[in-house]
Amino acid sequence: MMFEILFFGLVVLPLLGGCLAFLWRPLAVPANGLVVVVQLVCGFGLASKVMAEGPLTYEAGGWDAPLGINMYADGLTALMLVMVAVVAAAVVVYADGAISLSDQTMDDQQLFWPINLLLLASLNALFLSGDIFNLYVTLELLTLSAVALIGLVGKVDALAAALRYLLIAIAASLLYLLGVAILYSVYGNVDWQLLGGEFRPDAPSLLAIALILSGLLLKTAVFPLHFWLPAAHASAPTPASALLSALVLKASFFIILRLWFSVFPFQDLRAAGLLLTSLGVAAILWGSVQAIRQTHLKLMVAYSTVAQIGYLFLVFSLAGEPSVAFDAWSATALFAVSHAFAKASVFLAAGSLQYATGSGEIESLAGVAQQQPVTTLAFATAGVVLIGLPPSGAFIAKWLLLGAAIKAGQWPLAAVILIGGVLAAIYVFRVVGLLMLSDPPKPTRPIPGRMQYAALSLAIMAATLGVVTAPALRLLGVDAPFGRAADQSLSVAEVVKTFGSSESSSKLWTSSATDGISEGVIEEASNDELE
Amino acid sequence: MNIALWMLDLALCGTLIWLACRMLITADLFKAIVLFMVFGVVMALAWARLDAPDIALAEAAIGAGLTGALFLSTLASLNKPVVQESRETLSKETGGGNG
Amino acid sequence: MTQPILYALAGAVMIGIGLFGAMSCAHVLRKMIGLNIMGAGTFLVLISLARRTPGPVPDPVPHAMVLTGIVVAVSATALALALLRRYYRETGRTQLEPAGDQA
Amino acid sequence: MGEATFRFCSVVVFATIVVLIVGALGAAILTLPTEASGLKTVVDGSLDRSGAKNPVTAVLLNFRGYDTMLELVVMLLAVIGARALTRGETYTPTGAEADDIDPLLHGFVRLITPVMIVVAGYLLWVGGHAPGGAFQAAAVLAGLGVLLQLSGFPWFRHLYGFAERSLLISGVVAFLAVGIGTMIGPRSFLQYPPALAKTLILLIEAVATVSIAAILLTLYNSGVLRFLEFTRGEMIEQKERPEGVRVEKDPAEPGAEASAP
Repeated sequence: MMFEILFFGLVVLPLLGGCLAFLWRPLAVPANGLVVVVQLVCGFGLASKVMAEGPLTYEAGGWDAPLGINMYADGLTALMLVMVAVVAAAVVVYADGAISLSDQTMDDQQLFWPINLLLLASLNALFLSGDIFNLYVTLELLTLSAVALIGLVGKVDALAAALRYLLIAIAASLLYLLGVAILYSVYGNVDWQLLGGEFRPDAPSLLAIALILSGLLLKTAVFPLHFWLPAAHASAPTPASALLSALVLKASFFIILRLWFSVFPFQDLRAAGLLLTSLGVAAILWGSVQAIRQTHLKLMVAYSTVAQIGYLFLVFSLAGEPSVAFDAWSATALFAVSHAFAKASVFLAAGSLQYATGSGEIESLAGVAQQQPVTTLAFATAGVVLIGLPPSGAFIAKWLLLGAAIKAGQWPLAAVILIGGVLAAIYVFRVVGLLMLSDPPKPTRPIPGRMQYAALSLAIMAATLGVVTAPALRLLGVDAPFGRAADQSLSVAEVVKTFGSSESSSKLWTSSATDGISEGVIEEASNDELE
Repeated sequence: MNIALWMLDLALCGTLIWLACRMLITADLFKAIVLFMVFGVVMALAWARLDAPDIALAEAAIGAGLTGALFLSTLASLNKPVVQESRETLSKETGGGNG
Repeated sequence: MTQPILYALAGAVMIGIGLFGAMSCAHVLRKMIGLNIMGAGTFLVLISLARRTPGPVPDPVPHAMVLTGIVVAVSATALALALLRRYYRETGRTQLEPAGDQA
Repeated sequence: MGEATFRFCSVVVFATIVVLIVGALGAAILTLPTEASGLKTVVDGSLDRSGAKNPVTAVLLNFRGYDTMLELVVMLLAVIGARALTRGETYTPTGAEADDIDPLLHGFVRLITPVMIVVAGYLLWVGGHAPGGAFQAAAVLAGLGVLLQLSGFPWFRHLYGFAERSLLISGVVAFLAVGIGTMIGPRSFLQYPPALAKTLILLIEAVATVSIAAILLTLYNSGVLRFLEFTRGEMIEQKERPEGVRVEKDPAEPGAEASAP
């Protein structure tokens, strides 16, 4: 019954809001505000519900799998939904400011609002889905909304990037669908939990794994399939860039993570896991080096995304070692959330700086800090998270990954994690250093406060995510693919000890939950006040 | 097994593959789109052979008809020169994107 | 070889042809034709494998999936073509630059 | 490396990928058992409670109705996306006035219009127990719309604005409304009471038919006026957009140099 209300708030309401926002323009902004607040409440509500009662299922349509479509929520799902809710709240506040700046109220700018709501609905539906064909539909939904958002600008480079992204995404979806078709013809159902119970590593199943993975890897833009990403993410309107980098990429990665550990026999796929991890390593190194070489701010941030996506793929070889599997897996989920907050914040701040200076070039940012202290602070704080300094969530995640790599004897991975941090420091501090220069700066255009503080609040949340690590890890332990291993895992126990004992962690959890909600309310209030 | 039906199935499959190749090879995009619409009709026959009448109807209407119409109207708009500047050289390549 | 397997193999070949076309053709319109062929091949594999039922009536679930897939395909095609038209209007080009790392 | 060499190499790489995929797919298909019934028995077992006698309709609108609803959202998104891109282009009036219409064509259209509407209605109705349903009916209706446009009925172009947008979203909204209706009470989203299932399915399908037809027509429309010009051999000068309308309106977009290599 409870899940029903959450499903309504997370999927039905955003869909309805999207339709109404498209129908009648005056409804667009209030609908977005309402959905964002409801999402925050439902996201944290689902997390506490999952934490208290374990995984939840819901039959959409009232027919149990395999006939119907099951919705499923465990700790990982709940964490992802919280991630969507928080990032979306900040982006909506920011977008309201950004759209108010555009000198004309043309419809195509206003179309951001309905598309945004449909994008959020498809993200929530994707994370909740327990059915691999339903996942295909939500993936398509996500792709079309992302492409529509990129294309909103109507500038040449954005159009080319959107077109390329769409072509690649269609091919990727078809590869995924082909894999689903094969799995259905072998097992006669498309529910991933049922599939996980009966999976056999025979030839058709292995081919299906290969097809599904190649489709999803294309969508996740892991090196060397990242070629479409930088132009698409850099040329999109800034709120869209933030959504794409922070959330949309995580969606296809979430499916990989889910299928790999809950359906595919990953212990028998060590070679494939090693391959995925090497792609991740290459992504970290290549993306970081490219980010250092960029002269355009948003392109630099986009290449940073290419690099950070790489960290998510280290888990596939680390999890081959059972003793560190849970550490690596939960660290990866945590890293995804941390990166979502930080990257959304960096993109929002970069967009503001670009508007303020009137140029997207990094060189033109010299000395902007004096006039744009809040945005500079947001950029610097979120940049520090990208590097992985404490007490950010990225620090804990990298620390867990590092420990896992050392314990598993995979030293090269440990080295890569450290090198990636150093490279990130180079590209972040290059920009921050320029911003802080005391040159007599050229005048900048004023930025609305809601744009500045949306970026800053996300950055602060990213930077302090480490404080709520213990509850987050406990949440992830709910129905984790390795059993309820949270308490058995040494490193995680250590983290829990460091950042709050297990008795106080639940207290910590509830307080963090209310923090998140009140934050949303504040953002909503600032949203209202400006109308 | 009925030999005639087997021959029909083989012919359908062969035609589909042949049409798919032709569409990508033929230099004239207009011809390629017409072939695409024919391909949709043959697909509808294949669906009927596979006892999928619902899909046969949908394919004939949406797959062949509407997608084909979309392609044709797009091709038409691509054959119009861009007004702002003379880009004759570029608009010529709309005629054939050799496979 | 049975009738469903024949069609499934034809579908596999069509997937290959479509994918090759989508990757190697330069004109975006032809890439879209390739992707549509690939989609048709995928649907053919799905439906022919659903025809392996013993009786005269096939498994209806893949049929519903393919109906969904056809509609999704036409939506994606329409959006891609709208993008292409706009791209052409802005640039006069019908091909995308090869994507590479920007240095 | 020369351009030709590069092209040759990439074609070789593509061909290798494709041959690998097709080969593996063919091999996998050949190893599958030649008989499998999938979910057919499960569907047959629940068919009498689904409100539809056609198993495909039962799956599409009842067992997996949630998928179908999301699919309508996919179509809606394509419309919104295409609309954002073609704004200012699609609905520029061209010279097709009422007097332009060929009287013979006019008569034909008058004749065929009711026939196509009846066919669409029949397909919609018959979908409950035989092949047919909302998508097929909608495709027929959309075909009728295309015909009306091509034959130059000018009033068709005036269906734009609030009314049109309501048509576009009505399919999704009908699904959502029924879903919310079933959620109030002990049932879950889109879980029809067996006694009402047939009525609700028909209701959703009827609304969805009109909505899908409108969506398909709008999707087709994003280039139709140019198509008209093309087929008539006219070269009507494209109305030039006022300069600067689309330029520099988003503060946060990167400059044109953003993606320059």
